[in-house]
Amino acid sequence: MSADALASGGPVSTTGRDRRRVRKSPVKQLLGLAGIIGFLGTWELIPRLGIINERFLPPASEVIAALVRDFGLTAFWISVGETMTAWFLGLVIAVVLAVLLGFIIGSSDFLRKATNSTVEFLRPIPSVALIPLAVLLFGIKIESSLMLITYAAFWQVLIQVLYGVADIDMVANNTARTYGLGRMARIRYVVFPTALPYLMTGVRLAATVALVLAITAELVIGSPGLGHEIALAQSGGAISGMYALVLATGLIGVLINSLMRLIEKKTLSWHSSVRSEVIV
Amino acid sequence: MKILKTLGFVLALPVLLVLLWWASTLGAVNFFVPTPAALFAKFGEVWFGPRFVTDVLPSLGRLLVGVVAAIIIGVVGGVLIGSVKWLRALLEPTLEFFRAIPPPVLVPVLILLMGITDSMKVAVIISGCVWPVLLNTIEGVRAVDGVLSDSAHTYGINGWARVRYLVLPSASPQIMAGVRQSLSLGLILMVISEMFASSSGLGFTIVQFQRSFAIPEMWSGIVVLGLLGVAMSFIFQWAERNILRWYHGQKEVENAA
Amino acid sequence: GSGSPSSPGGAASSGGAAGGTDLTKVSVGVIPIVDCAPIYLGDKQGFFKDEGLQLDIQQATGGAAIVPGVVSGSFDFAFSNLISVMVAKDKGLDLKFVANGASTTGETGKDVGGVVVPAGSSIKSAKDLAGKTVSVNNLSNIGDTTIKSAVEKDGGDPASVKFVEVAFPDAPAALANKQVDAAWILEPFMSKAVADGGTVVSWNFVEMSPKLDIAGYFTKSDTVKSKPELTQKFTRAMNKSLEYAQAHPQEVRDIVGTYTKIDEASRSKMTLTHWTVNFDKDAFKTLGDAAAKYGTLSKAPNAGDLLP
Amino acid sequence: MQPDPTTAMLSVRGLKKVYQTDGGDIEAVRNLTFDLRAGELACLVGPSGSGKTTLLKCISGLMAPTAGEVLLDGKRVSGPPKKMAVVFQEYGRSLFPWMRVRENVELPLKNQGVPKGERDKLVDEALEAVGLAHVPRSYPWQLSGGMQQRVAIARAIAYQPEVLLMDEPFAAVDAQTRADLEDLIRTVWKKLGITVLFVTHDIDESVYLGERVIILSSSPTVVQEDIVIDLPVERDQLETRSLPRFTELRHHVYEQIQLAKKGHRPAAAGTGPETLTRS
Amino acid sequence: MQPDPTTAMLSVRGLKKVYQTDGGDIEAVRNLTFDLRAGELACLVGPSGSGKTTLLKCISGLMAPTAGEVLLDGKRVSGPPKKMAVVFQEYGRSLFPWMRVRENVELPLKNQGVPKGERDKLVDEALEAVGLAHVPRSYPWQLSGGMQQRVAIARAIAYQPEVLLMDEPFAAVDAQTRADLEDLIRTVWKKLGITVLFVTHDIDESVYLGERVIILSSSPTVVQEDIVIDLPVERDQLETRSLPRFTELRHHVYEQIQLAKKGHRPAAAGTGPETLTRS
Ligand SMILES: Nc1ncnc2c1ncn2[C@@H]1O[C@H](COP(=O)(O)OP(=O)(O)OP(=O)(O)O)[C@@H](O)[C@H]1O
Ligand SMILES: Nc1ncnc2c1ncn2[C@@H]1O[C@H](COP(=O)(O)OP(=O)(O)OP(=O)(O)O)[C@@H](O)[C@H]1O
Ligand SMILES: [Mg+2]
Ligand SMILES: [Mg+2]
Repeated sequence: MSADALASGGPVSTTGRDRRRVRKSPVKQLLGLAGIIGFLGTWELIPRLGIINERFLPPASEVIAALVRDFGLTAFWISVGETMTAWFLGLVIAVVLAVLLGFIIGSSDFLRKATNSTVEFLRPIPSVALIPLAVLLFGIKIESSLMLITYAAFWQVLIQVLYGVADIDMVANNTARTYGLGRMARIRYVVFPTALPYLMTGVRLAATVALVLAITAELVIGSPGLGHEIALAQSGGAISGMYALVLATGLIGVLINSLMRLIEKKTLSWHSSVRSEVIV
Repeated sequence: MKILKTLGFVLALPVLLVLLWWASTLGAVNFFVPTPAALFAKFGEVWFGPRFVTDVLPSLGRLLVGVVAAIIIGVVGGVLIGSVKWLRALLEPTLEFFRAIPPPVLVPVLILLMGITDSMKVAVIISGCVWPVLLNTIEGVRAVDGVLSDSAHTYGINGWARVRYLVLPSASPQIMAGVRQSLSLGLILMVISEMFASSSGLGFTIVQFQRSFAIPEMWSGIVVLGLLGVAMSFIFQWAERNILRWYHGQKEVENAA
Repeated sequence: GSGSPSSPGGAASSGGAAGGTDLTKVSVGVIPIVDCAPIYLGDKQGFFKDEGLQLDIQQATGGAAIVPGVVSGSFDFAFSNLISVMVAKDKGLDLKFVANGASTTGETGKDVGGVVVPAGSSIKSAKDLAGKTVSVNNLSNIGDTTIKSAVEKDGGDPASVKFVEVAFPDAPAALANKQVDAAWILEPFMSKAVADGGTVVSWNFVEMSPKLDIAGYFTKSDTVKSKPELTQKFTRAMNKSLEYAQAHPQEVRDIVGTYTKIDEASRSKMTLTHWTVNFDKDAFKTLGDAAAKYGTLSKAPNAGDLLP
Repeated sequence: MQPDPTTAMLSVRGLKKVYQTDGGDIEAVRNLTFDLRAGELACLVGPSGSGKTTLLKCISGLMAPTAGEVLLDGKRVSGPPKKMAVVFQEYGRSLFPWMRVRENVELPLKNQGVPKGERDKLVDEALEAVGLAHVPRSYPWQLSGGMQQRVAIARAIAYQPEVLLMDEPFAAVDAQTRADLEDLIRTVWKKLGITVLFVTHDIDESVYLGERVIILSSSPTVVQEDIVIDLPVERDQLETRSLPRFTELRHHVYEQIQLAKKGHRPAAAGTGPETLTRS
Repeated sequence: MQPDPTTAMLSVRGLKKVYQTDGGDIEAVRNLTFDLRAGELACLVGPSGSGKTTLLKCISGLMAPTAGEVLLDGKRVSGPPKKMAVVFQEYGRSLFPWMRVRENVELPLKNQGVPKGERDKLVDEALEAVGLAHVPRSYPWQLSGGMQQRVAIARAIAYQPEVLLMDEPFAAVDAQTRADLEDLIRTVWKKLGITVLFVTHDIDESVYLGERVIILSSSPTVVQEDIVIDLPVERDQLETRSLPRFTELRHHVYEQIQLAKKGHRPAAAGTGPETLTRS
């Protein structure tokens, strides 16, 4: 009778599960696509139904057409390249600084307390308020953007790292201590992996903040890049062109996020947030 | 004694930095970097007057509404998105899309949709503050301990009870990390929201000072922002201590000695 | 440091040489708007090379970066509207104009900017703006100063006008959606707003003075003193460019297409800025007095200090 | 004896579970088939890593089996069933660290809408029974390992389930407390007439506690043997354990586990409990 | 017999530990004094919540005692000492989830700068000894409870400590594996001549394993009794356990624990191990 159950129920359900497993990730991407299409559809309808005048908010299709046109222009890709360079450099500087400082401050109660008020004071200072200073120091070159990007992204990562460092499991940490792991070794083998999920969220937040700031800096200061192009389009009254560039910005954001997710999957496969996706 | 010690921790580094700043402005005079004295002189003059009522308070009101709304949206959305896998798959790319759009570009669209109103400014604040809370909540919800989650399941703790008793508390350390990020982002966005289509407000005033080269005044505004940040953060840390008492207790078990 | 390392003397003598090796590099901060067309045209025509200058035109997107850019030496010269420079001077930055930049056409009904109201508005003339919400691109600047003066001249109460900041590109939408009662708009957006059915109720520049200069090229007073030759060369080339631009409107409409994204149709329809070499001192004084009167400046500026 | 699904409270039929990992598939459970009648108290023993926890997770509907099925009261289990309580092996992680001991025990009842008065009574009784009446306001992480485990047990008992699954619930408590808890489980079982499946590594315990002992083979797992424990229903720590029959059964189970560890597997998968002939 | 600090490897003197909590102070350990000579293997038994884990944490320098002190090799312990390995009761949380089994075992050695070749040998041997040679590339959370616990044990053994503290290390493994691990600990102890303090709830185990059994009273804790186990050094699971002396000792320990549970406390705090007179 048990053999019966195996013969009838077993293989069928096994293959059923297998098929689901194989199709899992394309389904996920399709769903994501559906979400985007839903959003674009809504956008298309708002001006088409006259909720907002088409001249002020062109329908999605028109903007996408403009974007496709942009794709054919080298100038567009140069701008993208400039923005991405500023983004990448700014992000890397911010992450490196924040991780270093975060681990140093986070692993000492004294430093944590002593820096708290200063950190909280500096954090809410808007990058835009630093524009005169940035221009004064660096002119309207990429360094100005870098300074603003780094400043904004730095805090995102720092705070996440501080929280992550505070989250270590005492049993794990004690184990490491009794096995004679010194401060540096514990940071490397215990604190860092514990803080990693927090850090990844921080980097993900910072990656977008850096992008936003890269664009904003170009927009307000005028250093070359997509933001500058947006400003040009805006001041030239090229509404569809402007939204096409905004769309491009958003797409870069989506791209960056997928990249981050990929890195996260590789580095955090042991973590229960990622684990729960893989198993069962 | 304990209060003195806390005060020492709060003030030591800032005092040190101000001294450093003072020392560095002794020799060279830079138009864009005022001396501490000039700044403090302007500080009282600029902010302790009618401006406090006409500019600072309304801005703070919008900030508060924006941040609270962002937290609510972030937590509710995060719990939903974090626990429903297909929803996450459906929405993630779109959310990432919106996240990448700089608020200054978003403002004109929001003006179109909502007009030049306070709610538009609140919307700008929400549009930026919601992300840290949302992302952290999603991550926190995804990271609920497997054994704990199983326990809840077997005791029939599902739906709302599960959220209330398992998911929210378990994700709360991470949610708090997000909220803390949001608070300072909120201040930044408050300034950004007042950079456009505005005629009053704390952020507007600072930008106005900047444009009219009233440099010490501008820096004094930045100091106001910083102080607000510190105040908000201290209130927040106090609240967090209470909400996460179990968590800190657990973490500090060994410090109890 | 300043951006001109090579000797200015050598450059002066080599006049029209096209070699370019011994040209003095000059960086100029501009804003990508129609008003800046002359410098692009002049560069293209070689007026600057003729003076031994190698132009490096840098686009700052808004005014925010211009003055700090000049102060820090990133720009040798830069373009800005008069009030911004007056304000900076008022606050203690020692700046000086070296060339005119843009002026009003002086013709009511055909200027580069004005206050537009939507079709069917109860606002008929400047004095009706009292108590209404009017958008300008920047507060405490040339827009609200000239509008207040226009309202006052027309018999209204300038203090009761409520100004809000809306960027020029967004102003037509704000106007159409009734988010403001009136909008101060410049070309090319003004033509669009008028085409939408808007009416211009005040030509604020002309109403202040038909000879009003709006913007100019400036630098640090230091530069004027320490590098007089460089300044003179720039001024000469710039003046030539202004005259050329004024004389060749079609070339202006064309070159605007290279550094802005204003489309062909708008470019051909828009009213062009008026360019002239000399600053009108009287108009300058009127503007400065008005700015002081409405609180934008602490005191009326001295034209002699600021103008070349 | 053929298992009869109609009278069985819990039926495990042809259960198979394969874990998929990066390093290839791990067949934790190959083919398990057995039944528990309503009101039966069975102990489950087997080598470490033989899939006992896996089995319990499948029974409680927390994990879908790769093949086969679990029937509870004739209905296929697809999610956690009502009125089933599970005490997990990782007791430390199964308590809510943000709730005090009392709240932890109370939560499932509160969630069920049990009125306050009755709830308080149940919680107090359960805490009393596991010897923790004095720490209701402590947080779990302020307790010793054994105390945490007892909180988890108290929570399960207070819940008054119809089916109780326990995964090595007494691993962290001392011998004396363990004996008390063993008696507690038997008392609760008799009083409420519930069905209990109890995983243990202690052979003495399995014989003392169970009405039946199911022995699993080592992984990949099948039922090695299924023995009825024909000891009197009223058991006493000293008396029962000194019965010759107890020693006999104990010995038998021990030998079977030895066999299981050595990799011996039964000719046919066990289909029902067999009574060990008295020697 | 007076304890002699000069020959003692580990001295616990007047140890007191009070936990401060919101709900008031909890006196976990009142006054503990005992010595372990170098190379001694002592078992520590006591009721659940009597402060065994607390004591181990104080000895390993993870927690500062409220009063009293711990001396290791004559030096006062203020932080985790070198060459001491601890197996924690919460084995599940003491393994690093981001490392594979092998890496978990290897980490302390790597950190000590043990060269690769030797490290590999030690790790392989340790995994082999606990019966986990087949899963080096699994993550801890892919293992059963008992397997996780064995990884923690393997890590401690591979580390080759001079002092080994173990907190109920065999709680989650089956009887057979447990017997094997008991023998493993004795083998390692004899081979390396290390000092071992072993917390267990299993009375049989404490007598079988130890050269000495220290019995704690219930909380607030003092030493209830300290017995020398005068069984032959070579022990065998079947033979030793069937010795009459084994039963005698076992009985004695059992009775003492019963007393401890009932709240009985010794007249004076124990000062050294006493040899139980043969009856
Ligand atoms: N999440 C998982 N991923 C991969 N393999 C797993 C997982 N969980 C368990 N296993 C494997 O399944 C087998 C059975 O595990 P299980 O936890 O059910 O054993 P157990 O009988 O409860 O053992 P113990 O008595 O030691 O707790 C083991 O070989 C284990 O390595
Ligand atoms: N962090 C803490 N805060 C407050 N009280 C604590 C804390 N840790 C332990 N205790 C208390 O100290 C006492 C002794 O705990 P300990 O963990 O040392 O016991 P144990 O002997 O290891 O028990 P078990 O055998 O159950 O593991 C218990 O009453 C416990 O409640
Ligand atoms: Mg198990
Ligand atoms: Mg313990």
